[in-house]
Amino acid sequence: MKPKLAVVKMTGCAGCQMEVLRIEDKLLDLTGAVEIAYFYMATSANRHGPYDIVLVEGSVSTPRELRELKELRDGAKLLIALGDCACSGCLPSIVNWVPPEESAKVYERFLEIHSRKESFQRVSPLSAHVRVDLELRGCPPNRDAILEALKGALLGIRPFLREHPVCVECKLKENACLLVCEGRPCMGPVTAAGCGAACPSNGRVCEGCYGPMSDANASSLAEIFARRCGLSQEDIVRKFRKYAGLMPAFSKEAGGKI
Amino acid sequence: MRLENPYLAEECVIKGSRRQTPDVYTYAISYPRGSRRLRTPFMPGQFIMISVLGIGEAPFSFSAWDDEKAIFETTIRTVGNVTSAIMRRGEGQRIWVRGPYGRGWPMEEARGKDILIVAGGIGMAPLRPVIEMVARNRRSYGGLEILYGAKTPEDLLFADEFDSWRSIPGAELLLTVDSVPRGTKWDHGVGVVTTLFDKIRTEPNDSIVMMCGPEIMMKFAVKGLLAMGFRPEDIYLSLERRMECGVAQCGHCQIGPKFVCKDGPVFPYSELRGLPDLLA
Amino acid sequence: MRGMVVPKDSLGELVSKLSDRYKIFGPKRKGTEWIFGEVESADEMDLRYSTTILPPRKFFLPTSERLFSFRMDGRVEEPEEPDIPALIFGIHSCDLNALLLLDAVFSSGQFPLPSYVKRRERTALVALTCTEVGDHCFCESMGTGPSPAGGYDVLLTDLEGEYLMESGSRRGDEILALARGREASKGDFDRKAEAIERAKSKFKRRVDLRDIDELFLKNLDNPIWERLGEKDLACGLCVNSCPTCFCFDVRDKLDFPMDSGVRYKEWDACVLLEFSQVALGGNFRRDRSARIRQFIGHNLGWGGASQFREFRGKAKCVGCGRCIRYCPAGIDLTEVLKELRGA
Amino acid sequence: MSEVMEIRVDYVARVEGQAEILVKVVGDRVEEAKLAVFEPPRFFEAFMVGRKCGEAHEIASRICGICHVPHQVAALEAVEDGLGIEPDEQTRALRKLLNYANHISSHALSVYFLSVPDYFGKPDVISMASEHPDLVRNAIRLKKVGDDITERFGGRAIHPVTLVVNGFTRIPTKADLEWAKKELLNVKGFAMEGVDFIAGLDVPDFERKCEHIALSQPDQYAINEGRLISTEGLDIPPREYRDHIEETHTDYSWTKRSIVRGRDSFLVGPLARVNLNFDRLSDDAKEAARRSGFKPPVFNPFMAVLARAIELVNAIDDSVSIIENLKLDKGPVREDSFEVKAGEGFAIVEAPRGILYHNYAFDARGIIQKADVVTPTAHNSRNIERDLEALAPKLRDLSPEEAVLMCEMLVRAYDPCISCSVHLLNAK
Ligand SMILES: Cc1cc2nc3c(=O)[nH]c(=O)nc-3n(C[C@H](O)[C@H](O)[C@H](O)COP(=O)(O)OP(=O)(O)OC[C@H]3O[C@@H](n4cnc5c(N)ncnc54)[C@H](O)[C@@H]3O)c2cc1C
Ligand code: SF4
Ligand code: SF4
Ligand code: SF4
Repeated sequence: MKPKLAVVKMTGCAGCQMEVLRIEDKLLDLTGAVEIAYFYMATSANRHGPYDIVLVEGSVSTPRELRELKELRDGAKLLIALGDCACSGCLPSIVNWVPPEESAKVYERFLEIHSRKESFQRVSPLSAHVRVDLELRGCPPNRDAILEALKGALLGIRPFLREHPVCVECKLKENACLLVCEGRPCMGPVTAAGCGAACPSNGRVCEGCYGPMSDANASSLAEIFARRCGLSQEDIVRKFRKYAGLMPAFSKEAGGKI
Repeated sequence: MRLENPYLAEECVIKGSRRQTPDVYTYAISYPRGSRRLRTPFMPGQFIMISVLGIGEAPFSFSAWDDEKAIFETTIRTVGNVTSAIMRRGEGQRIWVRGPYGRGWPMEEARGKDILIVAGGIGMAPLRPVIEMVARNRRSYGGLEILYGAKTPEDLLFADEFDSWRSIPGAELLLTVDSVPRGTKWDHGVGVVTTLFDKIRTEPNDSIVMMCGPEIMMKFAVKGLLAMGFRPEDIYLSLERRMECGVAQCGHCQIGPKFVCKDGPVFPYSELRGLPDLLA
Repeated sequence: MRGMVVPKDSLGELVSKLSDRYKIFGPKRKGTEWIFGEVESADEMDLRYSTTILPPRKFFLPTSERLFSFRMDGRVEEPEEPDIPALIFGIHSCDLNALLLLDAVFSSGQFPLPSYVKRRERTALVALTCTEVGDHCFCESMGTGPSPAGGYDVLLTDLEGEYLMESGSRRGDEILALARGREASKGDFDRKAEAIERAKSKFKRRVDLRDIDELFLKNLDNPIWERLGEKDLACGLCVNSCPTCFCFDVRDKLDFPMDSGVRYKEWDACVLLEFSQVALGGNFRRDRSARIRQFIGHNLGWGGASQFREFRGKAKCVGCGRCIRYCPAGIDLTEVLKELRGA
Repeated sequence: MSEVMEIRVDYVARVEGQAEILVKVVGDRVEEAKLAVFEPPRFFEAFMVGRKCGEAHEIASRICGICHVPHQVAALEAVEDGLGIEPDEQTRALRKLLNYANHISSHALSVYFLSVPDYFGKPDVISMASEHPDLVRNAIRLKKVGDDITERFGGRAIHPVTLVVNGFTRIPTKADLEWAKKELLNVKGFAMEGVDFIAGLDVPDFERKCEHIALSQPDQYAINEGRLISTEGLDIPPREYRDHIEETHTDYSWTKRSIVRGRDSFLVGPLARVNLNFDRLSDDAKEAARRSGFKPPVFNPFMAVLARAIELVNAIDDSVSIIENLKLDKGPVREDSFEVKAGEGFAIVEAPRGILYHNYAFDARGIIQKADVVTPTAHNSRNIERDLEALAPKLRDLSPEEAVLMCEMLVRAYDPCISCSVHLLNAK
């Protein structure tokens, strides 16, 4: 029997699911190997769980999602965090540093709505609540990595994902280093690869959207930002409190735990 | 001249597997008779690269072989991608093999000398052919003393062969485990392998030590043996390092100027002393 | 010794003649830096370049390279022969010597790598004597420059207004035959020697290699490694830009729908955490300090050169200075060496 | 005795995001007609405060993984407006090209992946593949062209990276442009046939007159710039948006809902755009529209699917003409190569689903003090309910399944983008 695949959305922008749809040319091959049992954005034929392979996009930000996540985990052979929101909270994790009163102002009658639709006004990665078998980083993760993860799931192996820094891919593309040659504050040295050094290859500093690499030396880079790129302390905090400020490897430079 | 691609492996067939411990199996693998490279004589302590196409490749030692039947055995602990893919492949299925590579145990140097074997856990696998070679060529070697330790009695490899090892003339087998689960019968030592050291009868002069196990175990064992008077050049260790090529190109297994794949995996301690990233 | 002297402005003509036979690669501008890239004419090249981002090893050991492809039924197919003959124009002495070290790893010994051997055979090398010296260069100390002693097909030396062209091989003779110029005289070789001497006087960095292997092995526990480990970003810029670093990974990749795939190799770097990782998370160089020690130690000390007996250089490092130029953390192996010597 | 009909769709499939539909008709009276969004809010406007204005577009991009480009363009234009930067022709042309690429990808997805399966009684596009292989293959190709252009010009297909304040960090090469033109022309034929194909579908017969609002420019089809106009005579520049359009809350939905001050809810998106800017469509798009019998103004919301098909043709044509007129004489800029100063800026951009409003105020260091974003789905959400209300009485004649499907089809015709809609801030 084909393993059942579910693509589930929590608090996120659907970009990761769009990236899943971007494996379109392999999608038909994929349906030969797995049964797409749940994928609300793409189909109205959605079956009840449990599912074997679960891809979860988005972070956890409501009690309803937390309940759903635990249920999915219980039934899943493989729970894969799809993208930064699920792995680290992504950009919306910045809200965790905003006092709840401030974010409540977004809704005039917040409490009234709250009684029916609850929100933690905080986001947290899946791993804060359940065991996650594989994390596909990136905002969004590259479709190749998604395919590798699915192949790995079918073969019963751990796929090769690039946990080394963006600089490796950047150098293999023979880019002139923006940090060293131009003194620009590039997050490449502390950011996990996988994007193919998308930003530096396009003349732009890495903003860190793949989160910390396996051995991120955030304090050294922060020091380089201050010394070589002339960044203020506030700017440095903003750099690290961005896609993955909640991650332990960045939390000090992101202005401390919250 | 057409150069041979050293990374091309030969197709071999799994003939059978025996369970050693809950996560270790010994596989009998037959190689093609007309094999290009696999027919080169194997030496105990050498290794081969085994791969499952589409999954990857990894280094493993021989634990036995039979040139007549064109079969060898390898004893593998299931720990990751390649090893679990091998485990999932049943009898009659294909795997890909290249080698043998590296410098094995000093069987020549050991001729006429006493042999002391010190093994920990899966480290017994590359030492098993030494025992067999001594048994087959009994008169070429002196005494044979085997010290073997594992986590629990269940984790000892080749337990079904212990009696035949003991029956090798002049051979001694001393066992120890870190702990014994309740209800298990066990009349041997309890403690790390070095706790067996005061029972060693092998004299430091005119003997060769062959050791394989976790690096931390080897560190303390070497210390103990040196203190007992064994000479650094007589203590041989088999090292494990990350290997991607097996042919001294990928660089992963380097220890200072040494390539474990080419200069080892077996080294006399005298060659290793003072090198970086060793004996954790 | 055979040599010719050609006017500088005849280079364009030579390159265009050569391009009939060879695919030509030369130093080109990329932003503030340079790369070796394909060129159609001489004026695309900048022969006054300092160093390229990636060293010429990228031509012989591509960043990612297929070892073979396979089908799940066991059929295996080797990659085709490497492409048409190539010529690398303007390779510096350090980079040329680096290729000689790589030869010792990949084309001699028990298991030569066929793709490497073929690419080396088919690629002509037109080397360049360095008459200018970069801020980070120290090839002189390493015995690898500023002018190569051999290993080239043709060696160009800038004699202001003209080039001295020397041949170092049969292929070099053929290339010289295409050039328009005059036979070189003793005076021309003297001018070359002077140019080299002038260049030598310009080095800002020198390293002292006496008893270098012992020095490193004696200093495995020197606190400097801890300190470097704190600064080190483990970003791999040093290794990936190094002309002699040769480490790689081997991986399998299956195509969907998983009935065929490739086994390929890709550059790897000892300063990365994953490099020494083994099953169940074991790692022989978990700390950055151990990894930066490996990089510097392997390049300067503990027998980086003696590992490959065929290689006659003084160390694995050829003194091109790329790892210094590109390190965001400012780690400088020449300074480390000085510190180890207590200077 | 009055008959009660209730429709509950507790998770609408084949739309972006999480929403439910609740309809209740008692006798002749529609008691409830709700689109309730349970997609959690993400408080973008709250956490954008304190960030640098040069980051606004990068952050805004994450409001929506489908219409990331228009979010980026709107944020960039608003920030530039506040900084007093007037971007050059080339930058504006490239942004328009990228926004069109986004429309192509999003429309192809909406029309063929999300809406069309309903007309064939299928749950999704994949299950249509065996019976309609060419249609599915072509639809995938069409979507891919949009994604691929974004990837090649933007550095990444989703959340592209080359767009920055006052320019691009990478300028496409001539070869990129030629490639893009070829790709676009490759799918032109299918886009044209697509109009006929959609026109041939059995679209529900339903009409409800309401105000349609879109951007408009005199000389071109407006998607990135222009004035806001409507079928009821609205005609304002972006900075006057808040004077005319207000938002309200409900207790059952995370999405805020817009109305024109003093009037009612309104419709934005492809139907509004084609209705209001019909004359500025490309010749082929106009021709295809006429052939399909589309006579503006059309007030059947289900016809938005056809409007999308028409816009696909226009997007391809207009993109090609942008490419042909691009001179590429301006080089790349860095992400931080502009001078900051205090200011406030406004912008309105047409996302595939309709107008998108961005407004930022920042201090002298360029740190954002206020952010206000209103998305197409927020604009449409009240109107969807008004349509449901009008549709509800007709549903009684249908079987329960058909009635549910009809509601879902209506919602899908709006192609709501729900993630977008749930982080609204009333600027105060
Ligand atoms: C000379 C030598 C002899 C060995 N002999 C045996 C043996 O007889 N029996 C046995 O069970 N194990 C042996 N090992 C260890 C065995 O190689 C690893 O357990 C195996 O590589 C794990 O591979 P995996 O794919 O299952 O693990 P994963 O963790 O999935 O590893 C993936 C890849 O990492 C590399 N890798 C991981 N661990 C190691 C390692 N320890 N050594 C080298 N490369 C590694 C391999 O390239 C492997 O393909 C030996 C290792 C060496 C170096
Ligand atoms: S990780 Fe990025 S692309 Fe994925 S849902 Fe989150 S914001 Fe969207
Ligand atoms: S540009 Fe950034 S990613 Fe690239 S090498 Fe430099 S620091 Fe690393
Ligand atoms: S370079 Fe950095 S910011 Fe850009 S895509 Fe890669 S990880 Fe993300």
